[in-house]
Amino acid sequence: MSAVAAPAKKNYLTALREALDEEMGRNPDMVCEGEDIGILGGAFGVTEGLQAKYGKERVIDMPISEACIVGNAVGMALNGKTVMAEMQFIDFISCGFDQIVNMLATYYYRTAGEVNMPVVVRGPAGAYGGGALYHSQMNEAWFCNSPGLQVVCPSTPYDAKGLLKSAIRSGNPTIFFEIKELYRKREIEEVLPNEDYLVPLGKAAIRREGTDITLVSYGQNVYHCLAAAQELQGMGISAEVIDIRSLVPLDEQAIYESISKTSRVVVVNEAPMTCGFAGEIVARISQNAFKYLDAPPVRITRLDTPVPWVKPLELYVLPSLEKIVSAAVATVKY
Amino acid sequence: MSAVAAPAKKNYLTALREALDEEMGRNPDMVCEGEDIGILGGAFGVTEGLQAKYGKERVIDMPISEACIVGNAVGMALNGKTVMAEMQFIDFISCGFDQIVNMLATYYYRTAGEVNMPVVVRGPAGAYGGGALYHSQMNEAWFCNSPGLQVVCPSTPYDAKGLLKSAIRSGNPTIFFEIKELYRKREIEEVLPNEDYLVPLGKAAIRREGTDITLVSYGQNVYHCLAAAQELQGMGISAEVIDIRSLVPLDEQAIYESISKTSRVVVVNEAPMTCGFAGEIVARISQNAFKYLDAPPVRITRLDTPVPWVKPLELYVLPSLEKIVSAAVATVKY
Amino acid sequence: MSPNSGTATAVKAEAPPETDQSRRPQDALTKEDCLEILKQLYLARYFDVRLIKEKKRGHLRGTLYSSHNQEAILVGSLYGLQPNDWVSPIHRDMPAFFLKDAKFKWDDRERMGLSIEEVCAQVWGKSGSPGRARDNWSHIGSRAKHIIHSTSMLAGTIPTATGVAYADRLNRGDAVVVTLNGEGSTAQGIFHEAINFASIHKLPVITVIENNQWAYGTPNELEYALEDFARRADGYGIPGLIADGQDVFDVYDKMMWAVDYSRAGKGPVIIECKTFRAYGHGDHDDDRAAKYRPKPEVDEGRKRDPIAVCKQALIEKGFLTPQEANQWMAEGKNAAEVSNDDFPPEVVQYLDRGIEFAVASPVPEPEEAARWVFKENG
Amino acid sequence: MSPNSGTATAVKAEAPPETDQSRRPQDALTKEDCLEILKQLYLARYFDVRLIKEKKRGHLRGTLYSSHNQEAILVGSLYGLQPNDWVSPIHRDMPAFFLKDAKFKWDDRERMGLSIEEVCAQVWGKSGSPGRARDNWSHIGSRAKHIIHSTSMLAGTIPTATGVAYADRLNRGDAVVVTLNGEGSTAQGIFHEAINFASIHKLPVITVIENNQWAYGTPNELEYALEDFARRADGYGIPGLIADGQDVFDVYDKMMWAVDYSRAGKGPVIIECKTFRAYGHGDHDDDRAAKYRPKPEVDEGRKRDPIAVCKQALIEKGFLTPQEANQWMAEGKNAAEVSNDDFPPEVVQYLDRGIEFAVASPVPEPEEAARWVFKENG
Ligand SMILES: Cc1ncc(C[n+]2csc(CCOP(=O)(O)OP(=O)(O)O)c2C)c(N)n1
Ligand SMILES: Cc1ncc(C[n+]2csc(CCOP(=O)(O)OP(=O)(O)O)c2C)c(N)n1
Ligand SMILES: [Mg+2]
Ligand SMILES: [Mg+2]
Repeated sequence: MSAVAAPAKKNYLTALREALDEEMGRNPDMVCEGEDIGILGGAFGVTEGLQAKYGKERVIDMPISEACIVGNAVGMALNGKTVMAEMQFIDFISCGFDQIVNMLATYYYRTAGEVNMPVVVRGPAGAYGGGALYHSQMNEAWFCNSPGLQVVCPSTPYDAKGLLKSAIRSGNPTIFFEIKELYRKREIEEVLPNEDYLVPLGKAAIRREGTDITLVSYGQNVYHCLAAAQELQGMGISAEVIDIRSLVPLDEQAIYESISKTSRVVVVNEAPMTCGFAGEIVARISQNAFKYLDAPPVRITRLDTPVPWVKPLELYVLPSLEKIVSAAVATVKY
Repeated sequence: MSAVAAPAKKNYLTALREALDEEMGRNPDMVCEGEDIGILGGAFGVTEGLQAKYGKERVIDMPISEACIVGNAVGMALNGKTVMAEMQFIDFISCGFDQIVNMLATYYYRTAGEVNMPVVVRGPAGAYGGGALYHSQMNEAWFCNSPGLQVVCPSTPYDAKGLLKSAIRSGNPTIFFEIKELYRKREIEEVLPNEDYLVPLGKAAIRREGTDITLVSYGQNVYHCLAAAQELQGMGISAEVIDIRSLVPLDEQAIYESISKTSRVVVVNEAPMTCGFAGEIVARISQNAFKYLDAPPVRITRLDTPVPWVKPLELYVLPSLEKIVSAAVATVKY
Repeated sequence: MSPNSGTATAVKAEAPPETDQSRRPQDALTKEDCLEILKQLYLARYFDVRLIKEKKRGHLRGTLYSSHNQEAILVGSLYGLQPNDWVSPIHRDMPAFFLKDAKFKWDDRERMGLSIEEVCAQVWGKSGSPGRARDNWSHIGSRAKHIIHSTSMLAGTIPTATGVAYADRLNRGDAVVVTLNGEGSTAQGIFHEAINFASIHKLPVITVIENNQWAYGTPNELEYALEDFARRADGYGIPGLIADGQDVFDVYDKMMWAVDYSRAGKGPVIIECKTFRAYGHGDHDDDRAAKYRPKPEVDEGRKRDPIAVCKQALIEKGFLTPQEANQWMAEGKNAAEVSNDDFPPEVVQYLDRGIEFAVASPVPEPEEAARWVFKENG
Repeated sequence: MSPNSGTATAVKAEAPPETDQSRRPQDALTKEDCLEILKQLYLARYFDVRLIKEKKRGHLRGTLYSSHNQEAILVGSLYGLQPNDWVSPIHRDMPAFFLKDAKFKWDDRERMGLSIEEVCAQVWGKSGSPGRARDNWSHIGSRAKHIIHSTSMLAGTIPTATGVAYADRLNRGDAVVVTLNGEGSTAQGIFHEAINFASIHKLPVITVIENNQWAYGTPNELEYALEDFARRADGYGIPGLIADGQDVFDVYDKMMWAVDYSRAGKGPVIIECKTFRAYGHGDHDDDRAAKYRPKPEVDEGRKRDPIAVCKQALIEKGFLTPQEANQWMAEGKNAAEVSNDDFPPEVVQYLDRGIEFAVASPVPEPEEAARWVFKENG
């Protein structure tokens, strides 16, 4: 009944769109390219309105050629542009893989700092939506194992916007994993600042404080961890939840500090287990925070299978509240 | 001066060639394809003589099209063939990446067991030879993180032959990493059995027994570990050296058993650290052999950089005898 | 050039056939064939509208990529194939799975091609599907029935097709391999690599390009510099034919020419079929598609319904009377406007049978998800 | 087709030019230009033979991919470019790095293009190289000098070229981008994707195909179904020209036509230059190459040495006397047979200067290896 309307909450997708819009606005040398991003406004609408606002030259509807999308971005960056390259689904990034790992990731290194690559390759990722093998992937580990790439995965609208802007301005190539199941998720909508803001890369967020065990995660699984922490609380276990937000660079200190308090850790992500980023976190913890550990560090990840289609099968292979809770309980009991 | 000549020792490359030759001989449904594998006999000569023996139809000189090399193998496998597909350098596998992770790796899963893929993608890999960014890669982690692929990396002529044969006959798709610096290395030549033999996948080899610390490795770094063990012995430290040989499937038990004895471990590989297979081994050890550990498990890997060209730079980023020894000493002292 | 020149030789492609009215393959089709072809068009259309309705009723998950208005391409491409020929459909070609080598009658239980039960079980996500519903929607296939398993990665199965063809040649078989593709997918690198390889070795791979003028929200002119996607063939020195994708008999004619050419060992062929996508890219896209494709363009593109065009041809061939042609009036109608009475009863019954099976088929057990990553007992 | 049709329009490519003897670009070249061109051929050749000798003496690591017998393609492609134009060389094009926009004189220290010092520092693996010898051999380039950094992945820099061209258009520049490629690399998927994109947007990207008849150990007929790689252009509706790769002036003519066409906004062009690889694929391959390429084939392929062909043309143009032509006789000779006396002294001195610098330049410090993974102080 107040005269001043409450500021509107915004969803994760809107936050991303605003980030792109604002960066395109502030940087006339920025270009967006991808399949169906202009006339259509993107398969999910992340780029909706951009072509009308910034023109067809700066918002390019590309042919179905992921390798060329990346390669063309490399060339534009070499010639002074900042580029957002959309993968319609992050699963299709494998079609542009060579250009990413061998050109984009290495250009700065190969030229001994002459040519940096301000290119953000972003796209919808993640399972739990019934997308099956080719519309559910979290393939971030491939890129974490390819030196020269930043790898980012936000879980909230605020972070989505602030991290995307940071990635675009960082001047480094970034693979930006958007969680499509969060794009329009009502429960996580939030009010965003009116003014320009950044969320720094390489800085984790403590989503919930706790003393008995640390749950480390990112993306969609942060919410599984938060729900698990809630349930663990009912069992008298106080869990701290860390959202790492950016994988490369990684905020290791935040993790070690938490473990110095809790002495126990479960790492959760929805990528395949072997050589996934959960394993990387476990390895770093074991190597660098060994003295704090009172129990083996545990990972809860996707099984080492593709993501199957039908619901019971999909859920079977993915991390869940139940799996996290039981791992946490076992770890605390260890 | 004896009338019976000593059986000739064979190098790693010859062992591979014999494996291909024998498998082509025993299986008329086997086909080899790759760039320059026929007329030339392969960039390194692994396929030398095969086209003359088995004909141009079964030993195919492919255009420079890695994606088609893999995709064509998938189609041949679907239609009943067993295929060896050579990447001229394993670095170029990124050009065929999508076909590997999304077609080859998943076919059996997607068809619920109707169609398996007896396809071995093999090629020369590894650094230390001055090959620079695109002729030095060890990118095995990408494939370990892509469920459905076996990943193998032999370090001796005997294993090279026996593992390649096992991979070909396994009926599963395999990415087979050959260490090109070992191809013609004199010191590791050995006499191979005259009769057909296999080395099973998923079975590690203890290359040296020891009691104070376990060194786990594969490929070229096995020799760094053996040299380090030698040096450690002089310092009164008894190191056990495990060559895992196959990454997927992995012989975890062999590692845990050794650690149950030594309580200390250093894992060595020449791939980039983050999300590499050394981290995977460390993560599994931490999770499953935690109770045995008296010191943090340590990895010695390539730095998270590309492989630079000139020698001092190349060596700076790679594992070395010195780095392993000092890590082992620190671990033992912990 | 070299004495070591391998198996291939570099020659100019045979010129595509003139439209020689006196020896069109379609003229050899019997009345029975022609009526069967019409029925198959009904069948493809009915499959589509029925699934749209089932989804509206909440019975289905997954996206529907409608083949409405493009059925002549499916039926015309497949009708003349032999059972040992291979087919590789993609997302918009769902009816191709049960219409494969359809000459051998879709209602004959002994025929090749997947059964309607299997296809419906896939759509419903049930264990009766050939892939036990592990992958979604159109992502099925069958080695036994010579259908290459469809996948998401556009053009990604064209090298599968070359490999199948190469293996068949090694086996001294005479199969041809027909791949179906949207025009958008021709921009993929793998399209180039595979067609290049096929042309070097003169593999019997026939690439059908369904040019429905849009790739999702991207029009032809942003996909390719030329108007006719058949011209992609010119870069490989292989024949590139253009068919009227609304006319099942024209598609059939071009395909039969290509099949003869390919089966004779002369090499691959590309056939562009001109058509128009009836709805949005998928059913999720219908509303947005209405914005990027104004109604007049859509009306124009859908003017020549393949069922109506087929009927007209049958009347001209003397195989159908105007009264018979009016018996079932599916043409020109959207899912919302059409009813079962617009289709021959056997078409409705056929699909009923499939759906009944699908509904009754159990959902796979969760534990199955961990199976078949690697060969078992291998 | 659609009202939302984007920036591109689909039209037929302009037909390649007839060989119109009355208006050849080469006829506008002055005597000075022509003698400079000959000198550049010497320079490219000398660079090659000298490096072979240096390597034989154990001074170099890395593989030598000889450009011997293919120099007319490099010189002819680059001679007429503007300084703001871009060039993208590959493994066999080492001289292109210092010959870029060579009209502006390779011995002028203010010119664009890399200096011979920088190029030699790269070959010697020293810190004076533009990339501080982090990547090997030909893998250098320069943003400032508009040379796209070469890489291993064949055809992998063609999309770099499209991106450079696209950005230049956004900047309202008028640069053209010339990429040099072996014919083997045209089989790569990325070749297709990038040329397709360039043709849709009519980007000024000129793709030179150096058809030296072999890709490593694979002959033309196993790489492509047609004889002329220029025909790849037909699939994109862009001009595909063929040049005599032994004749620097013919290459120049075709390139100048392409440059005018591309700079005028008409789109990309492909130029196939017919040539023959003189030795093995790399210096490691010479012995094996002798097996897969019998001597008569090699002799035939090397019959028309580009230096000799150029001299003959200069004599015909009246710019050179037969005596002058015989002054330095590098043509037809291998590294082992040739001496410094077969080259103009300024050519030898130029390279001496580069090698001197390279030898004196320090090897980078090991710690540098950890730098420049990510932007520093960024
Ligand atoms: C490699 C790859 N990139 C992107 C996509 C996403 N995608 C699915 S369908 C489609 C449009 C396909 O257009 P077209 O090939 O013309 O077929 P149509 O849908 O018109 O039948 C796109 C971009 C994909 N499936 N695969
Ligand atoms: C993507 C990729 N695959 C394979 C190779 C290995 N390779 C290097 S050069 C070469 C042959 C190149 O032939 P061509 O393009 O004709 O150039 P040429 O060497 O004849 O000048 C090959 C296969 C590579 N560099 N990149
Ligand atoms: Mg289409
Ligand atoms: Mg060549």
